[in-house]
Amino acid sequence: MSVIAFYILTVLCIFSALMVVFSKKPVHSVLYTIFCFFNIAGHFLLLNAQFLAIVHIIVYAGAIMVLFLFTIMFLNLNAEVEPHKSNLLKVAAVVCGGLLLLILVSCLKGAENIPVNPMLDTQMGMVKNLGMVLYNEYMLPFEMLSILFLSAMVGAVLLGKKETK
Amino acid sequence: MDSLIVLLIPLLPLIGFIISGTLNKQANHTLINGLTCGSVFVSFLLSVILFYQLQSGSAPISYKLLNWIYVGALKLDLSFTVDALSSIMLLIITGIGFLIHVYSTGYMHDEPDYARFFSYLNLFVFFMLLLVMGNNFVVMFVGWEGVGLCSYLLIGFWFKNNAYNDAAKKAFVMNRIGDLGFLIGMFLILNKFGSLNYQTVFDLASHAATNDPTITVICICLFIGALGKSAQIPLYTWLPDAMAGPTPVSALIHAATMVTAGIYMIVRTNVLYTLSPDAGFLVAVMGVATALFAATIGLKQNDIKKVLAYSTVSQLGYMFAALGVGAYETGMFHVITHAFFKALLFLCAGSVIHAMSGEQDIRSMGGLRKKLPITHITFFIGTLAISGFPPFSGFFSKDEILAKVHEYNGGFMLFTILAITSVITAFYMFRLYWLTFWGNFRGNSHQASHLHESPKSITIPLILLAVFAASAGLIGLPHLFHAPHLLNNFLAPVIINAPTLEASASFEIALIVVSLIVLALVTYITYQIYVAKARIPVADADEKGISKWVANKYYIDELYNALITQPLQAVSTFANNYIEKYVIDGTVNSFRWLTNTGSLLIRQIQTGSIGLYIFGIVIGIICMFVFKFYLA
Amino acid sequence: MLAEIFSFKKILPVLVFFGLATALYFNFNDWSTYHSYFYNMTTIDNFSIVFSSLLIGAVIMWLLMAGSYYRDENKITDHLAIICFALVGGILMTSYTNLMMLFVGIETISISMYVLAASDKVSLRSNEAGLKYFLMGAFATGLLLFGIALIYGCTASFDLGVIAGYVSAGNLPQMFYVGLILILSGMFFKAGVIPFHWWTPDVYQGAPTAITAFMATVVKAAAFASFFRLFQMSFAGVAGWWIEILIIVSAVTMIFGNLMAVSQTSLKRLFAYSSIAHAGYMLMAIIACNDMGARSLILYAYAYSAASIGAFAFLIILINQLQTDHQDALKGLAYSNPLLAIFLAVILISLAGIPPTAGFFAKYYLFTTLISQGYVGLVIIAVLSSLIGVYFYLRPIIFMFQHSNVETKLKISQSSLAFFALVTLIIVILGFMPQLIIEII
Amino acid sequence: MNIISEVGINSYLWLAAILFSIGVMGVLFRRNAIIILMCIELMLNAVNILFVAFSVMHNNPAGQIMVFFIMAVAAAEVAVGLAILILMYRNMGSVDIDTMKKLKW
Repeated sequence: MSVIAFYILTVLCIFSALMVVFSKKPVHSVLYTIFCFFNIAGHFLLLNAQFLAIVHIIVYAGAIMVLFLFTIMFLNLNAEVEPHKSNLLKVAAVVCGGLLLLILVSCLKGAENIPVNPMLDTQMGMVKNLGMVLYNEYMLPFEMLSILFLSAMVGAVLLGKKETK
Repeated sequence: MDSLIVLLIPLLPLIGFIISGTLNKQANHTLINGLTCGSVFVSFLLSVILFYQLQSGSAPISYKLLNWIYVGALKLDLSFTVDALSSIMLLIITGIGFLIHVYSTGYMHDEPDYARFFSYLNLFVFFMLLLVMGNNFVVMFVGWEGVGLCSYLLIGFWFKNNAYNDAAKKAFVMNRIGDLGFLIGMFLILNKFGSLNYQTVFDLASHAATNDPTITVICICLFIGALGKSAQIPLYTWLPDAMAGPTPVSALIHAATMVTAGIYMIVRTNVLYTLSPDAGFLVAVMGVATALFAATIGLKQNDIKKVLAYSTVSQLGYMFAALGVGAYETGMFHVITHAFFKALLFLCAGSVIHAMSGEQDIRSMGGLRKKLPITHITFFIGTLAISGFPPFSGFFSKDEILAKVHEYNGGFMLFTILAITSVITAFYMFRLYWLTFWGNFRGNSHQASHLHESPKSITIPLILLAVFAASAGLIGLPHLFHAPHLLNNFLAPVIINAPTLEASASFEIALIVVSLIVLALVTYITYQIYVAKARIPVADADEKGISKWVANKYYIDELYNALITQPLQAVSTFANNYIEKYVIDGTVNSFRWLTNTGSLLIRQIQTGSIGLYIFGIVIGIICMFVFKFYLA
Repeated sequence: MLAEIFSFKKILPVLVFFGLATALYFNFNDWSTYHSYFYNMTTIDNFSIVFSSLLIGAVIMWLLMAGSYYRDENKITDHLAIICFALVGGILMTSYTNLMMLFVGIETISISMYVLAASDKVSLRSNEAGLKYFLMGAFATGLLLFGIALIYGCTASFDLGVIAGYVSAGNLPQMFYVGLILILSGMFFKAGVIPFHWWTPDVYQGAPTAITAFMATVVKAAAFASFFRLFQMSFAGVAGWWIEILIIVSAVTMIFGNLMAVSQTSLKRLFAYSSIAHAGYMLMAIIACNDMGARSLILYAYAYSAASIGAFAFLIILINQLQTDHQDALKGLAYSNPLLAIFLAVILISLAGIPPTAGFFAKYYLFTTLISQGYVGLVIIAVLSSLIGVYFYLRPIIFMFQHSNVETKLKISQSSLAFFALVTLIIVILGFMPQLIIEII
Repeated sequence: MNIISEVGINSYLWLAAILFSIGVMGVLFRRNAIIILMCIELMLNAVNILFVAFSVMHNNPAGQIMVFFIMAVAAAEVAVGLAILILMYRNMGSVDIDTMKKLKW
């Protein structure tokens, strides 16, 4: 059952990812991205990472992609005016991407030899469990993350403000 | 506390240099005097303290300023050590240095660049102190180069005169030739012993075999360095020319201190020289040759400072002769006495020149003893001392050198030449003395009306130096008197393994008696020639035969000019016109062309397009993968 | 770590200045203590202290310098806040012992830099620089993360010590090496070496000059500190494997970086290419991968940061007053502003690596380190390429001494002159006493 | 029941590699800066999947924490990136990366 679910999600995921790249209208790209992210959230669920699945949908689909959508609407970019690259470059891009994939895959083989920890803890991906880890061991990076956010916030405001000149 | 003193000694003159150098023309004389003379004087007092500590048996005192050069296995500290040898040098440098500073306040009084002069003097004292206080060869080398620099600056102090500038350049170049030897020697030491620290090197060397060829080469290289700095054959020609500088400079740098740096270096490395009798013999031969050679030139010089300059070269030859035979303490002994009487003679000469309104030719002097009584007396004492009249200081040191050389295995020939040189020395010194202070005044009326004794700031240093020049010999009485040889005892910890050379008492007595008789004879003869018969030296152009040869300093300068300078000029002209233009410029230009073109081509890849940039990155990654996974 | 105490109280440069000074003090308080904090997230050792002192010191210098740049602008508060955040990121990058911390640190400093690069809002060049930096930076983050993921997949930990243990156990799966290459790519990008350098010249040129100065000093030093730390602490066990890549990249970077700089006429872009070339030299320290390497990297970072902050401070003045950074603008400077010209000459000489400046000893020490490990060929390439460097570093000096009909005359305040004097002093002191830095760890 | 042991870690590696490569290809393929940014998000998500898979495989929560961090950072990055984009659009009237060639050589 879950194997089938895995393959369905995977196919959908790859398909939507490809559509992100190849669809002509930016809005379509965004929508495909959101769809892709839902699939990925599905993968997370399959992997028993329930908390992350929810967060993924909230953050990515709910926040990030809405931001994208907002920007596109705001800038009124939805026309198919985007001039495309020359065919040569497009072919080169596909070749490059394919080459990278081939290399990655051929180099990654043999990973199945890594021992799988048999002690599967289905509760690991739950909020309670992750929360304990996050606020104990990973307290410091978490706090630092707040500085990162502060920086991003100040930066976004700084850039967004109208120049008074 | 002691180590702090060690640091302060070189630091004070440096501070003096910095302040007076920055103030330059804004400062009044009083401030400069207080600063520069004061700093050297305090250094002197501190040196005296250290000297007494060392004399009462204290171990050498060190101060480590910082870890200086730590590269690989080479570990060098910037640190100072004061042992018996450096302490004596300290006393000479700061003591005589202080007197000459005081003297200069009078001598340079009307000089517009007063502050610049004193800042250079202080800088010189600083570097000289660095030279003698360092505890490794590199610090010594820094000081060595530093004093060379100061010497250059001070010879060319009146830089508006081109001849003086040429003299400064000559001194610099000659010294550089020697420095090359020193540097090579240093590298060889590093290679052989793996360190440049005195203590380490000497400890290792004391286990080395005698006549080790590497050590001989090291010694010869170091000796070449000493030849340049201490003006020995064949690198001596710069020293007479260096008299272009102000007279206090000649006294301080070119008589009392800097030129003895070569001696100091060899005494410092006595362990190595003891291991290499061959190099020692070379040193002795060169020293004796220089002594005789320079003395004969001195016979025919008519410039008061040039006579003294050649006598300095000659006396330095004596010191090298002593070092060469392994009598290091004796060499130092002569350094000390020579510092006193030669500084005295130069300062007297300065006083005379001052009185004569800048005239330096002894043919235009004469009869000055009445007008310049103090200068006259002190100069006379200096003359007696350098000629070796007992009981003046020069007698003891020179006598000891002669005795030691005589005892040296196979040194009879050297001894004979040195003895003859000693007679010649007395001859030209008395010639100088009689011509300057006796007879009738031969200058023009303008000079005659200006004749006057110098001010106190000049005469007091003269008197002090005269006292020392007369009495300094007492620190090294011959065995004959059964008194302890103070200097030898003091230096004993520094001189390791040197052979002992002791002359018999009968020989010493004979030496004293003979030298007394000969000196009296010389005095009488010169008096007859230059005072009684008033034979004034003829003009240079009228000299004939050998005499002309000698008066022209054996044409050594011309020889160098013809043998070295002109071929070099020719080669460099050729190189400049052809090799430089076509070969070097051509090559360099083609490289430049290649670089520029390559640059123009390569910068094209920076297209400004993000797309292409990311392509670049991805291709870079793919290349890395291919390189590591498919090619390896 | 300690930086978080002060990073919130910004508002006024003065306050920040004292905050930084305090941080520096606390920093040295931990001298020679070896502590790890927060479940081994960061470790304060001497290496990290020296580097974070460099970062803090550079920011202090930057503050002194930027005073003149921001004089008539009111956005200094925003900028200062972001600079402080970036500094926190930088300090994380020098003291992390956990890949997660490395990631957060890199991102903090990068995001701050994206903003600052684009912060001159009316300038198209600044916008372009910001966007270029951002897009490529985000892309590189992706690479880095993929690498970290693969390493994590092998070792099940982000801790550098655990990874090092895994490495030393041997028999590594291929996945590990793939991860290593991807992490290398990410680090190469942050360090700005060829062929990951593309953003450097464009961003350096387009960003506001004060920000470029920050990037060339703090960001660069932090990137190399983290690079070195990661590869020494975790991957030293497989050094034989990755060193080949580093050698090639380092050689290519030195040659091409210097070569591309030769034909630049814009001084700002010249310094950008020179920063690429210097990155190539600093990579050599990572190749050495031992204590000697750490020392030479530290010395090099200090020397390079001091010189480049001086160079950029000069550019700020030049651009503010003449609206150009073309090298022709230097003509006649030696006659109209002799003192400034001397300071600039010392800075350039140090960058070129001519004695007796800090740059020379940094290079010298680096080269001897490499030679002692047997990388003679690489050192020969480095020396040859630095000869090319001499060519273009000395050219501005020649320009300064040329007469031209339009004599450049810059108005320099006493305080900026004092700043240059300070920079020059640091360069010369490090030149004469490099062991002040070398022996510190 | 463990999904990893059923489909094998290799499948996840494949999936991540494919998604990552599609992301890279997209970055190279398009000229619209917004879409490039989305492709970068795709790359990050490939990494996310990998982290979670490894986390489960090793039964180690750190990987999931990392994913959490990556999401947060991605959000911050996007916020800043879009701000820069808007700024640029205001000045140039376009988000085409190939129109930005002021800085070159």
